[in-house]
Amino acid sequence: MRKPDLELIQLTKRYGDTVAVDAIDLKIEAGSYCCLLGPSGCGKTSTLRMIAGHETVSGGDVVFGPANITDLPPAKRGTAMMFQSYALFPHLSCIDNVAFSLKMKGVDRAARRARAAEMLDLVAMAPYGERLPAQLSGGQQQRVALARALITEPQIVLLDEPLSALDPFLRTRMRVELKALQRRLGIIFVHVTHSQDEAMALADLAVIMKDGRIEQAGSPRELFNAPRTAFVAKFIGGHNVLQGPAGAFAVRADRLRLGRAAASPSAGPGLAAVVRSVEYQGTFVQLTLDGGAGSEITATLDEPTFDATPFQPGDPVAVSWSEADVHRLASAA
Amino acid sequence: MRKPDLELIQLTKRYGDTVAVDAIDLKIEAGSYCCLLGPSGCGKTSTLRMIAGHETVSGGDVVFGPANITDLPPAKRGTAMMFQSYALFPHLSCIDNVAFSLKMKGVDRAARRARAAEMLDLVAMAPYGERLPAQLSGGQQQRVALARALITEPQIVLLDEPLSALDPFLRTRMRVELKALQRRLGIIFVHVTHSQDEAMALADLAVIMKDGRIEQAGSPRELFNAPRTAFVAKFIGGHNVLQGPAGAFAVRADRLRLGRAAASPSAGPGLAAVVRSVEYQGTFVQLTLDGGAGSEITATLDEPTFDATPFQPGDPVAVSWSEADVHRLASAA
Amino acid sequence: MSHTARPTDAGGAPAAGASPAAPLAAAAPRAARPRGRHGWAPPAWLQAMPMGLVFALFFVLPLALVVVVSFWDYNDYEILPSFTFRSYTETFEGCYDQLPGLCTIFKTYVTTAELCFAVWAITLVIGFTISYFLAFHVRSLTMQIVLALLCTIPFWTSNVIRMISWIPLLGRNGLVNQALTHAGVVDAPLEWLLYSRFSVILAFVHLFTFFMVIPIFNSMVRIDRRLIEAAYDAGASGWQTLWNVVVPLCKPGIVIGSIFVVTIVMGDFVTVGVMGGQQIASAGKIIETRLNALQFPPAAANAVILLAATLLIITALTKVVDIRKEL
Amino acid sequence: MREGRSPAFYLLAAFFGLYVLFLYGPMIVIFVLSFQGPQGGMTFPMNGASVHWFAKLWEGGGIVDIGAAFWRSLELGLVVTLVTVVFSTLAGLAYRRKFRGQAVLFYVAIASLIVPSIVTSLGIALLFRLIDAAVKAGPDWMSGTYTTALGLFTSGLAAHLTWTLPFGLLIMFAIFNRFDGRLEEAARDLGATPWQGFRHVVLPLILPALIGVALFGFTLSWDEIARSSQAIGSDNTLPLQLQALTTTVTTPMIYALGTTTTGVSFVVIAIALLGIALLRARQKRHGSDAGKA
Amino acid sequence: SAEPKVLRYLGTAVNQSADIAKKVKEDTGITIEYVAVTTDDVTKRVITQPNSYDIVDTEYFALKKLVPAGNLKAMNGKKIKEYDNITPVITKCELPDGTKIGDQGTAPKKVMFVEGEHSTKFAPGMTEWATLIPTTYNADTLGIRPDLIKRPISSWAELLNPEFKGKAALLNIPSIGIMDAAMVVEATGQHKYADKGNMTKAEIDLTMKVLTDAKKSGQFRAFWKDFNESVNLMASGETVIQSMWSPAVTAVKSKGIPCVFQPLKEGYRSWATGFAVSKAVTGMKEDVAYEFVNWFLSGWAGAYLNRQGYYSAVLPTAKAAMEPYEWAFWMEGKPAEKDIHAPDGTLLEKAGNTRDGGSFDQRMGKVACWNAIMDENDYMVRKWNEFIAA
Ligand SMILES: Nc1ncnc2c1ncn2[C@@H]1O[C@H](COP(=O)(O)OP(=O)(O)OP(=O)(O)O)[C@@H](O)[C@H]1O
Ligand SMILES: Nc1ncnc2c1ncn2[C@@H]1O[C@H](COP(=O)(O)OP(=O)(O)OP(=O)(O)O)[C@@H](O)[C@H]1O
Ligand SMILES: [Mg+2]
Ligand SMILES: [Mg+2]
Repeated sequence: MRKPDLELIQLTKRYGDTVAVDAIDLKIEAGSYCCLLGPSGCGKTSTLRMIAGHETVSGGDVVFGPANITDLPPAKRGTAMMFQSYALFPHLSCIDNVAFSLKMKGVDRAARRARAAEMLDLVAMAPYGERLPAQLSGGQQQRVALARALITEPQIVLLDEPLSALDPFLRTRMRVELKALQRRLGIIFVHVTHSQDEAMALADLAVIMKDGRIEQAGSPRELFNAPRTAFVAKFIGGHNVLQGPAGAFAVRADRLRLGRAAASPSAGPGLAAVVRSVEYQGTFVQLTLDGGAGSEITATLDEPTFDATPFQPGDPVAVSWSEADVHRLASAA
Repeated sequence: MRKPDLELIQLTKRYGDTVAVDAIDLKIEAGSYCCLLGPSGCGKTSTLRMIAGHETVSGGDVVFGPANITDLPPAKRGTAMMFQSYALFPHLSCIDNVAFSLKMKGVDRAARRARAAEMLDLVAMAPYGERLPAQLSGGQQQRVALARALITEPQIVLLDEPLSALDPFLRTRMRVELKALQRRLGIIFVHVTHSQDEAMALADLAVIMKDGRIEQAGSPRELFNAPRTAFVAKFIGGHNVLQGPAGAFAVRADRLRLGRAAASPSAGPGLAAVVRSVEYQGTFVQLTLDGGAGSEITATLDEPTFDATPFQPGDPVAVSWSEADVHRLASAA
Repeated sequence: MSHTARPTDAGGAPAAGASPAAPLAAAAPRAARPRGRHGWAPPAWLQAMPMGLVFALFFVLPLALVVVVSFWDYNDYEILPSFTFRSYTETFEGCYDQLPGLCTIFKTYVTTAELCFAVWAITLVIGFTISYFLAFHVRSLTMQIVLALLCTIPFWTSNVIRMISWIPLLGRNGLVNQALTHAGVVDAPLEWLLYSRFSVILAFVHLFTFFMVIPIFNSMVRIDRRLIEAAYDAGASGWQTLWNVVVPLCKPGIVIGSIFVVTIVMGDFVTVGVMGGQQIASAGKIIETRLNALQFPPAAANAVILLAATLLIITALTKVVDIRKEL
Repeated sequence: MREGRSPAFYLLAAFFGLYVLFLYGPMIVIFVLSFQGPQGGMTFPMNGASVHWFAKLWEGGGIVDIGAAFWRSLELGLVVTLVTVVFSTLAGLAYRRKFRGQAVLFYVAIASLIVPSIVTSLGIALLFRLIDAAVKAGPDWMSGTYTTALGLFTSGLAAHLTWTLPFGLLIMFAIFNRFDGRLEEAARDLGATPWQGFRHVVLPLILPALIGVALFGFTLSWDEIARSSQAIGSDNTLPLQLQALTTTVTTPMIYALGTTTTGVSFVVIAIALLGIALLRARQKRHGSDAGKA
Repeated sequence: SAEPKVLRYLGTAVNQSADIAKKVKEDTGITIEYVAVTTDDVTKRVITQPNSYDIVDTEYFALKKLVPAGNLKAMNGKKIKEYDNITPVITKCELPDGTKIGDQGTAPKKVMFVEGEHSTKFAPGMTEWATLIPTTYNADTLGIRPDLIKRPISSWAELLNPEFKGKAALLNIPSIGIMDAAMVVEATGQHKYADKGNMTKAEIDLTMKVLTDAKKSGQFRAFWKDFNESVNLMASGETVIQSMWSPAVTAVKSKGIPCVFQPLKEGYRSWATGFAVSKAVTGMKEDVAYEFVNWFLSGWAGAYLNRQGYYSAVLPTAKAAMEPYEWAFWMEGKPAEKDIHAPDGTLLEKAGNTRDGGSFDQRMGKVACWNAIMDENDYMVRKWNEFIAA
């Protein structure tokens, strides 16, 4: 039998006057990895909490396969959630925190501890099993929370910024583990993140939210190559949104060419700007340019190119791009 | 008069048997921006808390200019800290949280609220001034905590992962604001982060910690170009640590050349590997390679290069690099 | 704040049939949606039921009898079941005529209120300080329990016996007076140590400080230490932290402790009687005198008046802090 | 800061010490005076020192039955404690949500504190009189040997509960104040039933406070006089018995009794603490399983 | 017998003695279960919990309240062996030799008899239905500390003498306290009452004013209510003059503290207590109750009470149970031939001493009034609250 899809229908959450989630429609196919992205306060956590059943729904439905689960209690939904604030049980050691759901199922002590130890190992927390949460660092707590959510073998895993407090090493490693786990279990993961990297790496479906609404949903590559709005273009990163005669359009930051303003104008369209800041980023250098009238342009140069003409803040600069790199946008942000 | 430097001398923190911070020595010059990096649990928060005076010191000293401040109460140190867990006052609205320290100084209501409103504006939280912390999203809380720490105009600002819960937009923006603020005030910022980007962009002094010890400290560029140990090379990212006959050495991921294994071997040293995964990263593609014997190699290719020879997981691949890109390491991690 | 304490979302059940995509046959009809997401847990009213029943049977019902009796007439030796305001009018007799002088009942309530206020203020300060010590300076739970026990044990020696021992302690020839005269602080024994307002307040403080400590301590231990650190960090002095962070966060505890102390002192007559040498009037004492004279209706009426007066104070207190909303 | 205690600690500790001294002031007087000589009175000065009054107490010479009353009070106290803790916890949980009659129950609880105990007591007595009358008017098999429904565990228990429950409820408010509801959400999410969530998450977290409520409830019941006086039936509780006793005993024997009860309390507490300590030590040796059923 | 003979005995602890219970058990097999409560609670329990006791030991003056409440049932004189030998002090308010004594207040004779078993109306003269079978009675006066006063005291007026400011005490039962005050008022010649135990409203106002003035000027150290309080106040030196019970004075003296039960020229304020049966007592239980009362009047208990300084209700039986030297000391006012001991063995008086107040006749003959509940009781209680609030 085909596994069930998760569908949000006109899902809405209001806190008093604040509309946190505004009638969103979303279909997440069975067995896919969905990443929710969006600026702080756009309603990601609220959406997740409504799917998990921890927040009352102000309107709309959550449908899982054939069943409307909008009104089911959290334990009956087959969801497992990792909380943004971790919500570790302060009186239980790490291993007992992780083993909690197995204990609730009546799994005997030895078995559940063995299983929990495995999970802790997965998140590189094996040596800390007997510690209380208060005795852990922020990142360590986050990993325990992650392990606790994953042990339940649910039908939907909901992760609220599961890797934000981890160092890049660990983050990459956990990312791989998460993806592998999701593939193995073949279940739905919904993962809130701020990192495009993460979304790019993990998502089958990336959803970009803004002000409680879904701005664009699609595969990461789709989003990157065809941002529908200026907001998406900006958010997904690596794009400059510029105003042309035919409306707004986007150009990727790594497709911009910079030249000394005094030099001859290069081929193709372009504009004049002033270097505002230069950020050294390891393998490349990122320049923020002032395009006049408050418009800001980001250009990414690789190191040799930059070293060839090392711009300084304040330098005037000629920006140009080729027509092939221009991408028209639906509406300006 | 020259502003004072901050110096940590043999600073140690033990929790029972755990040594969280192990006799570190560090000098942060007046007016400089210091970033602490390191894997989860390496002692960053503990170090920060000792500087702030929230954690008792198990050994060593904290010296600020001419004064040994090891035993001073927090309020007397001239430090302001932003907590990893935010520690917002749950009974106060955002604006009152931010205005708290001014209130303590006896600034009158109108004045302190005006100033707090400015700070909230700085972190893009102006519309939320009257909300209670419980009514905010994770990222919003983080921003309020940041604003609260910055309003005090202290002599040292301590920030514990101040931007981790923010979207990239906001993060970049806050980053710029932080740097500008620090420059303007000319005081010491100590900023814990997991993001090399952040450290690269902000730090005058980047400190990489591991297991309670300092692995390497220096300017970001120094660290990137001359990692002293394999750990630093790995941690700072963008490097592959390989084992040569003369010991370990590092090669930057973007300096690797990949070719079809069948094709003729390219110039310079190299090895054979198998593609394990391919991650699409927007402007570039990151490949994880299996170098045999469990060694893992990361290679970064730009899109056109990748599109020219689009490797699939499982493909055998010939890896090569030029001798000029090899960087010898002090010790293996 | 916990989510569970939030009111069930007001918009919880919109006219959802309107949802264009309520497509699935299996989807439960909206009308059947249980209110909130607690349908699965025992309903709240059921949890409150045992306590409610105890009160209904053994307090509300008897109280109703008392209220009824307060409107009955009585003569020298029996209650006459006929409706009258006599008990009330007699209680307030002269209150209007004697203005601006105070009639007995007003005088009594003024005395009671003064006692109440003094006891409240003192127990609050002491109770708060003790709680603060226990919550923030005693590090282990075991030690906290041991110290709490230390404070409880004196109360296990019957109050009856403890009351008697105030005479040898505070009396004319008591320990304190002897110590004071020996030390040359006073040349004649202090009379006001016993059978005075001082001794009444002293005994109340002795008895009821712990009633403050328990709720305040319980609110205090729940305060996240990081908040205190954050306050110090913001340059707050100890006092400022206390006033701006600790006090607001344990307000519910303070209010609850205050309710305990205020209500008990308002209704007390035993302590006021014994320690005041039976010479100090209090709202409770009026009732006691009436009861001992077996005049039930006026006693009942006075009880009703006391109830009303105290409820007024409590309502005002809970207006300041709604302890039920702060859960 | 170096590891160690702050000056505030010593200041507060001193304050606490003074408070304890104040608490124990009367106890100390009782203790000292219980060693009065045989000719000694109930006040200072000491007239010799002896254990005469303890001997007298031991003989039980002529005084009302303290022993039986002690056990009755203990039993009643324990039952009251148990019921108070259970009912208050339940109600405390209920108050974290909304239910009808919330405000009414709250004010009734407060009222139960306010109405002078003696009035409540009389009311309960009247109620039970009505019950008695009803039973007696009933068929023979019911009223045959019936005397009264009043008793230690009927009207007495009820009277004590109207006193301890309001305290229990209000302290529960303090306990659940800002209790992190996300922990319960997490438990539910991990498949815990409401009972399991309570048993394994909420209960362990509030347990120390519940011990406090229990202690408090017991103390209230143990020392209760006014409410018991009219509603206890023919079997007096200890304080009632003592009160009656004090009206007739005018010798330091009453102090000897006080000293003895305090001594017993201390011993009981010491044993309990020791037991807990031993249990903990054992648990540590055998590996802990926090939260195990 | 099949069922054990048990009686639940409600009263104050002062009147409940383990010795008596032991002796009853020996003599009759009846088990006495004492329900010991305070004075106030005795009356309250009679009213509110008639089912919680079988036999109650209470005071005559309370009967004006208790009898109309209908919770007691009158005792049949025919079943009381010594019914006719009950002292005329109680039944007729006269000494055995026929001398009339003061009957102001609620003299027992006014409330002792009713017309029938369940009647709630008092009969004017003797009938065969008694509300309360007397057990003991006495006459109260002022107790003083001669060592601290150092001068003779002979009048009730001294109670409010400013000389004793802050060192006087009053009984905190309004209806009795006011009578002590009335004794003072009469002694100082401010007013002559028709009946100190049944004042008019004007008389109440007057008396209360006297009391209030005294209170405001700090005359009183404290008011006492229980036996032990009165003893402690005197023994600790908190007060030097106060109205007292005779055994309380004895208790102070037994600690080696000088204390005198001072006869005064205006006379005594008297009181009496006795047994009543709850209306819930029927059948076998009732028989047991009668058996107990009969035993109580048969001598041993009377002697026991006499030895504590009370007077027993049936004097001839008590006399038979006492040593002649004891009788002579306690009842005839003669110097003690031998040391006088209390029932529990404590030494009360050395040989050669005489009892304060003299013989039975001298004492009871000088009774001025009886503890009472007035017709204007309600008014009086309100005034008392006013007095406390002043
Ligand atoms: N109260 C404590 N008791 C025992 N160990 C502790 C305590 N607090 C922290 N530790 C341990 O000390 C080490 C350092 O902790 P710290 O919080 O400084 O790490 P961190 O570098 O801030 O990590 P993260 O990036 O995850 O926040 C960790 O291994 C942690 O488990
Ligand atoms: N309890 C509440 N009362 C009122 N408003 C709330 C409450 N909780 C959240 N909000 C508001 O709802 C909006 C969405 O919040 P949500 O937590 O879903 O954001 P988010 O997308 O998770 O943000 P972040 O990335 O910062 O965690 C925010 O503007 C927030 O301020
Ligand atoms: Mg969120
Ligand atoms: Mg940290």
